[in-house]
Amino acid sequence: MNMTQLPIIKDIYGFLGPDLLVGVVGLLLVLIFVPLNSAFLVWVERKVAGHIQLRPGPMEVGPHGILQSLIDAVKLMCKEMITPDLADKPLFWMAPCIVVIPAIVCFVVIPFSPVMQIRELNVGILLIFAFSSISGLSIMMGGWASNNKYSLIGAVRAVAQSIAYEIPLLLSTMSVIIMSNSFKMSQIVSDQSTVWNFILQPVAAIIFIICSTAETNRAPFDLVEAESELVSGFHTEYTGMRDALFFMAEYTAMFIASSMAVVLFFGGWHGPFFSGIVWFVLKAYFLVFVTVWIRWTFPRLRFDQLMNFAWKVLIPISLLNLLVTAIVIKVL
Amino acid sequence: MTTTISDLIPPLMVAQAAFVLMIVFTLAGALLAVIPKKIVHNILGLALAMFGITGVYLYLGSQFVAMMQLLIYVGAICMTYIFAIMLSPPLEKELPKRNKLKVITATAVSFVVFIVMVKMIMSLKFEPIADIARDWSIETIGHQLLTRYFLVFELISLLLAIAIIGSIMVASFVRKRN
Amino acid sequence: MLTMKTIDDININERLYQLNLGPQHPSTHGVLHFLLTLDGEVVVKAEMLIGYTHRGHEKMAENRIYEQFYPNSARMDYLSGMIFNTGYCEAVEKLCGIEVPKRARYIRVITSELNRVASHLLGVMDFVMGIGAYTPFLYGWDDREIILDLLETITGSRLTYNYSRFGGVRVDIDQTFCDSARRFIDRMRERFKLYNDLITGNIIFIKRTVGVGVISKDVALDYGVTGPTLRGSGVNYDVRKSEPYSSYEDFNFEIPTKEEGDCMARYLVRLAEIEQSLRIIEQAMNNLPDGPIRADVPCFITPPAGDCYHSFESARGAVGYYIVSDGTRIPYRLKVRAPSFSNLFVMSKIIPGHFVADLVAIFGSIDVTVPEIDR
Amino acid sequence: MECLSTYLILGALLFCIGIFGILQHNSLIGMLISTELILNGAAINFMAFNMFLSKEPATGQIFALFIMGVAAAEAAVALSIIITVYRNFKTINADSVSELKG
Amino acid sequence: MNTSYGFKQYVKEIFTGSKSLIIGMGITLKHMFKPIVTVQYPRQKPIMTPHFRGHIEAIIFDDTKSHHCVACGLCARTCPSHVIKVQGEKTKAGDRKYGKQYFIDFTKCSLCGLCVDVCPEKTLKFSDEYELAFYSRWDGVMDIMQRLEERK
Amino acid sequence: MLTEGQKKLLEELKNNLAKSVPEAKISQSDYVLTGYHLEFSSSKVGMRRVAKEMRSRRFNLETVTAVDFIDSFEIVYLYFNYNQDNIRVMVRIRVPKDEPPFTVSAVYSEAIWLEREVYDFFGIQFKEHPDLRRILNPDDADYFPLLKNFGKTTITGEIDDMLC
Repeated sequence: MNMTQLPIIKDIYGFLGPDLLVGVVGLLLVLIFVPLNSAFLVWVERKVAGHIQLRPGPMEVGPHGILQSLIDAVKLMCKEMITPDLADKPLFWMAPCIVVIPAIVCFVVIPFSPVMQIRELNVGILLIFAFSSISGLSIMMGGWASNNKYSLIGAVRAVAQSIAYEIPLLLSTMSVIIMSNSFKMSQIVSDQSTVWNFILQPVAAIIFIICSTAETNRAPFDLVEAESELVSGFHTEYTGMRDALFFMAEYTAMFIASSMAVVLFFGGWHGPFFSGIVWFVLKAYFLVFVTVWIRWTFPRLRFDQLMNFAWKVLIPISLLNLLVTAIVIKVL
Repeated sequence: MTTTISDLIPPLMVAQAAFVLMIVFTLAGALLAVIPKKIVHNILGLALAMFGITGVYLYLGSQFVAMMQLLIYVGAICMTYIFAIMLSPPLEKELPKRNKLKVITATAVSFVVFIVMVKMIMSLKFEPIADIARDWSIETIGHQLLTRYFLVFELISLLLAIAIIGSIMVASFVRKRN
Repeated sequence: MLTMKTIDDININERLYQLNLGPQHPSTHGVLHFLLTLDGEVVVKAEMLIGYTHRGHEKMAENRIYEQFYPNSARMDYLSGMIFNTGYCEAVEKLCGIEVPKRARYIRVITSELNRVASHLLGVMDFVMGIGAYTPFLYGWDDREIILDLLETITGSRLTYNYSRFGGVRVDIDQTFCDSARRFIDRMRERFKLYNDLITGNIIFIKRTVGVGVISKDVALDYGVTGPTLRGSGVNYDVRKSEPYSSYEDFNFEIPTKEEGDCMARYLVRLAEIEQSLRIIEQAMNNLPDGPIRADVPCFITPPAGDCYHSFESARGAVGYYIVSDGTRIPYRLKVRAPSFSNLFVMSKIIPGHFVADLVAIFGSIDVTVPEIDR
Repeated sequence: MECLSTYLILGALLFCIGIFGILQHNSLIGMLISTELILNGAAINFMAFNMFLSKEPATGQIFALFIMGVAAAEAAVALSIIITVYRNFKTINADSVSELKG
Repeated sequence: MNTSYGFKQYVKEIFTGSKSLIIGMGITLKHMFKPIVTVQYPRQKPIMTPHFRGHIEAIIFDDTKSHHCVACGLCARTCPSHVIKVQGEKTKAGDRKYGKQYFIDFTKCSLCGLCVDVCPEKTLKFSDEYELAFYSRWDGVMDIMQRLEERK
Repeated sequence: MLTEGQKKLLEELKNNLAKSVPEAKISQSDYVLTGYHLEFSSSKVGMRRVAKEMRSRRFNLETVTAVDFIDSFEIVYLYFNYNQDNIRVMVRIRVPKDEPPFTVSAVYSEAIWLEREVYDFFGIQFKEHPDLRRILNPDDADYFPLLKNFGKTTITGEIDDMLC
């Protein structure tokens, strides 16, 4: 049979063929965007936290301290990377490298605008979910390999948390997918040209935001690195650039989660006056701002409460929501 | 005039190289999954093997199954296994010695099985079907799953339901001590 | 502190493991060391190892004259230094039989209560931060900052005040101080709404604190718990009421108590105590008598031989100074009853069965200062 | 290179590695991991046959999905058994759990 | 903690809980637009109160345009940390002693103010200097008579 | 100064304590000057009987401490009843240095740590104490700091060294 018909071969042909430029530029853009974006988000986080707490936040480097995170990155790069004696060295070394893979891969399918999407995939949403689960694995690797009890507890919490919160996350996504009848992200966005899914599926949207906050280990679900209990959770033993990689992955995951929410519920690139990409990025950053805002407002849940919340509140509600959606779609 | 790199590097070769890489991932992961004594390494080897198999599935023409493989095996099953890490002895403890006889037997048995299987595969002659247009979309799978393979679908659901109930029952069972 | 004996006497089961929470840990402010035996995340046994900041204040007191102990007294509990300082002066005054002018006693009450508000604010907000909310902590600091500024205007220092002297206080307060204090009281009363909305009403906070770390009445009395922790367990005991010192008998205030004995009760008791302290300050400033601020005492005092015990209420509980004098200018023995010492010990009784996260919450709600335990 | 027998041999290799793992591993979790490898070997076969020999493009995929479902169910049950065994015998070493022999 | 509650309470808890969370978020959002309260220290300098306790220094009296220290050593004896050392000299025989050198090891000073209290000539006071940082412990030993000369 | 309830309780206490520990000397003291109402001193070991008596009257152990009188120790227990009449009872006991008293930690749990502290500073080995270890001082310390013969620490003269 003719192998060249396979999608993957087509992909490789596509990548190496005439539109090489698009592929390479896209890849380069992602590689530049990921660290810059996380540096920016760190700055946003510190600024928002500062102003919420009636203080100015970073002010020294650059106007309003905007270059502060870059300077911090330089500082972290200069720092020694300490490996504990009793650590499992290969895993300890590999974990921060693996944690950035999903951060980069997931950008491939996010439709920033009708034309700005690196690859259009039939299974775009599945790809994001599949690769996000790898980051959980690398957190576990890092936490276990550190051979530190705080790290191990943090890692075990991370695993339990990601298992518990992936279910309502997928269920709430499914109700949108049922409505659009497609796993394609661009398809879902173009379906929302008139009404945003947020209006049609408010419950699913709220559950999605809650669960993605939990999946990205942000407060009030930041039990994985709960500093008042576990010092710093799974990355207690990490220093220098390795720690920075974990941070980068966390902030990129935040951005990806927000982008997913924008795609699924907030109409993607749709909006008046500006071009698509502006709207998309604005919406995504607004959602990031909301997560930051939530973080600096609420206390942290306890672990059993976190689990109870997922299993007793979110899963029943999201199942109910899915059921209602399915019935409504069938009836209409 | 657009520059194409396909003149320099033939895409088919890249595809083949990537395929080999995927197979190497799979086999290396599989070996990592059985040989090291630390269970965490085994589980991570399994994850690597599953990642390789995901790639292989892409070559076998199904993005959907590939993604499901990654989602279910790496995202769910490996994670569940990692839960069991809590049962494994701590790092600084000495690991139990392997039973040499057991290893030799296992190697011999699996080798024999492998030889037999390869002989069988080589001896069989498959007739590849004619090249037909294929519908790779998920819609077909979904459609077939709910019509022709309805029983399979129901069976999976039933199995999972029973598994969940059963595992809860089993896990809550504690032997009474005398 | 950690010796082989400590490790050995815990039966190390396959299932249990030990976790050293501290001495350097974000939530054990100060250097406190919890040696926890955990089953999963549930604490099976907790042992507190203390003494990392032991400075030997009691021995120091035996080697210096009474006046020279002023700075030490405030350094035991750095959060309520004014109260400890005043208490020490009152203990020595009791020993010598010095009569303190009324104005000085009122000033002592005002400053002590301001200090108590500051300490409670920090304690409450630190508790909230242990639960994970960082922002309320800084809002609390915003309020506390005003008190520190206020006290700085009269004492010249922000934590270790050294304000009381035998027979009175060092500096008189003036009208501007009273005005700013009144402004602070008004501001603080408005802030309670913010705290109630942001913290007390928050569902996560309620879930984290209600029913957690219950200290029953009997346990509290058995373990000698005092202060807001005891009052959170439903015992109506406050040294300010039972043995009024300074001039607390002149003021009209209540002792807030809660029956539940959990973290939430202790938190609410502290908030209510802030309110009562504001009342006391207001009354004291309204009725501030004129007169000297310091009795006529010699430059270096020489108490008669004998002993005395003076008890007073710090922000953490009943503090006691037990002074034995042999008639010289140097104390023969000076013992401090540190409330945090007993309050901390009760944790070993109530923690087992709780999660590590609860431990942080309970520790925060009991609100101990480690230098006071270690002395 | 990408012919049917390549995939079949890959499947066979996974299968044999799995068998090796089951036979030589001491701990129950190790055995479970090997079982997953065996199941995946079978799933690769399904997918390969589907690709090269089937007229219906969805059949093999559905069976691969079925195997995943079975694997998930098996993992859940087996892990709960392992946890129970650990609770009662304080070990996950398969050889030590011999009380069932009578 | 309380696990035995009914469905009604469950639903009610979800709603009241969400309400409390929204109220909390409203408060933090409001605070975000309030002016900052911190002092940007190196740019803005706080003004110290008259009673601020910095290191001790000698008062310049109007009558002698200098201090009144007689080097009696009472402050040195009272100091709980023993950080003061005074040396005086007599300008002529039979005259009173006059403080010449007054050393204080500020790194060990606990700012208790006993020296100020006991000074018979009332010639000591606290300075309002708060930016004191040293590169070595020995830089903390200062001669306040010398500083007095510099202030003149 | 004293209320009726306080007087009554003090009388009762005096009688009961005199009954349970007959050889003790019990006297009322001036609360304004000393801070305690009742002084109970004994040279014999009767601490646990006193503690039980106090416990049954809902008194609370406020603190335990010791004073080193060179030839002997005076161990001081302070009892206080919170919610009734605010009576503080000072219980002193003179023990020779080589004959430690029994612990009261079976009666008051608080005493476990308080007596540990006394042991830590004075080396008094309370009999039948469940957990007599160092508490504030280092575990491997071979000294008892609050004994009078433990070196007097003075830091005079340091400034002179600096000036040289």
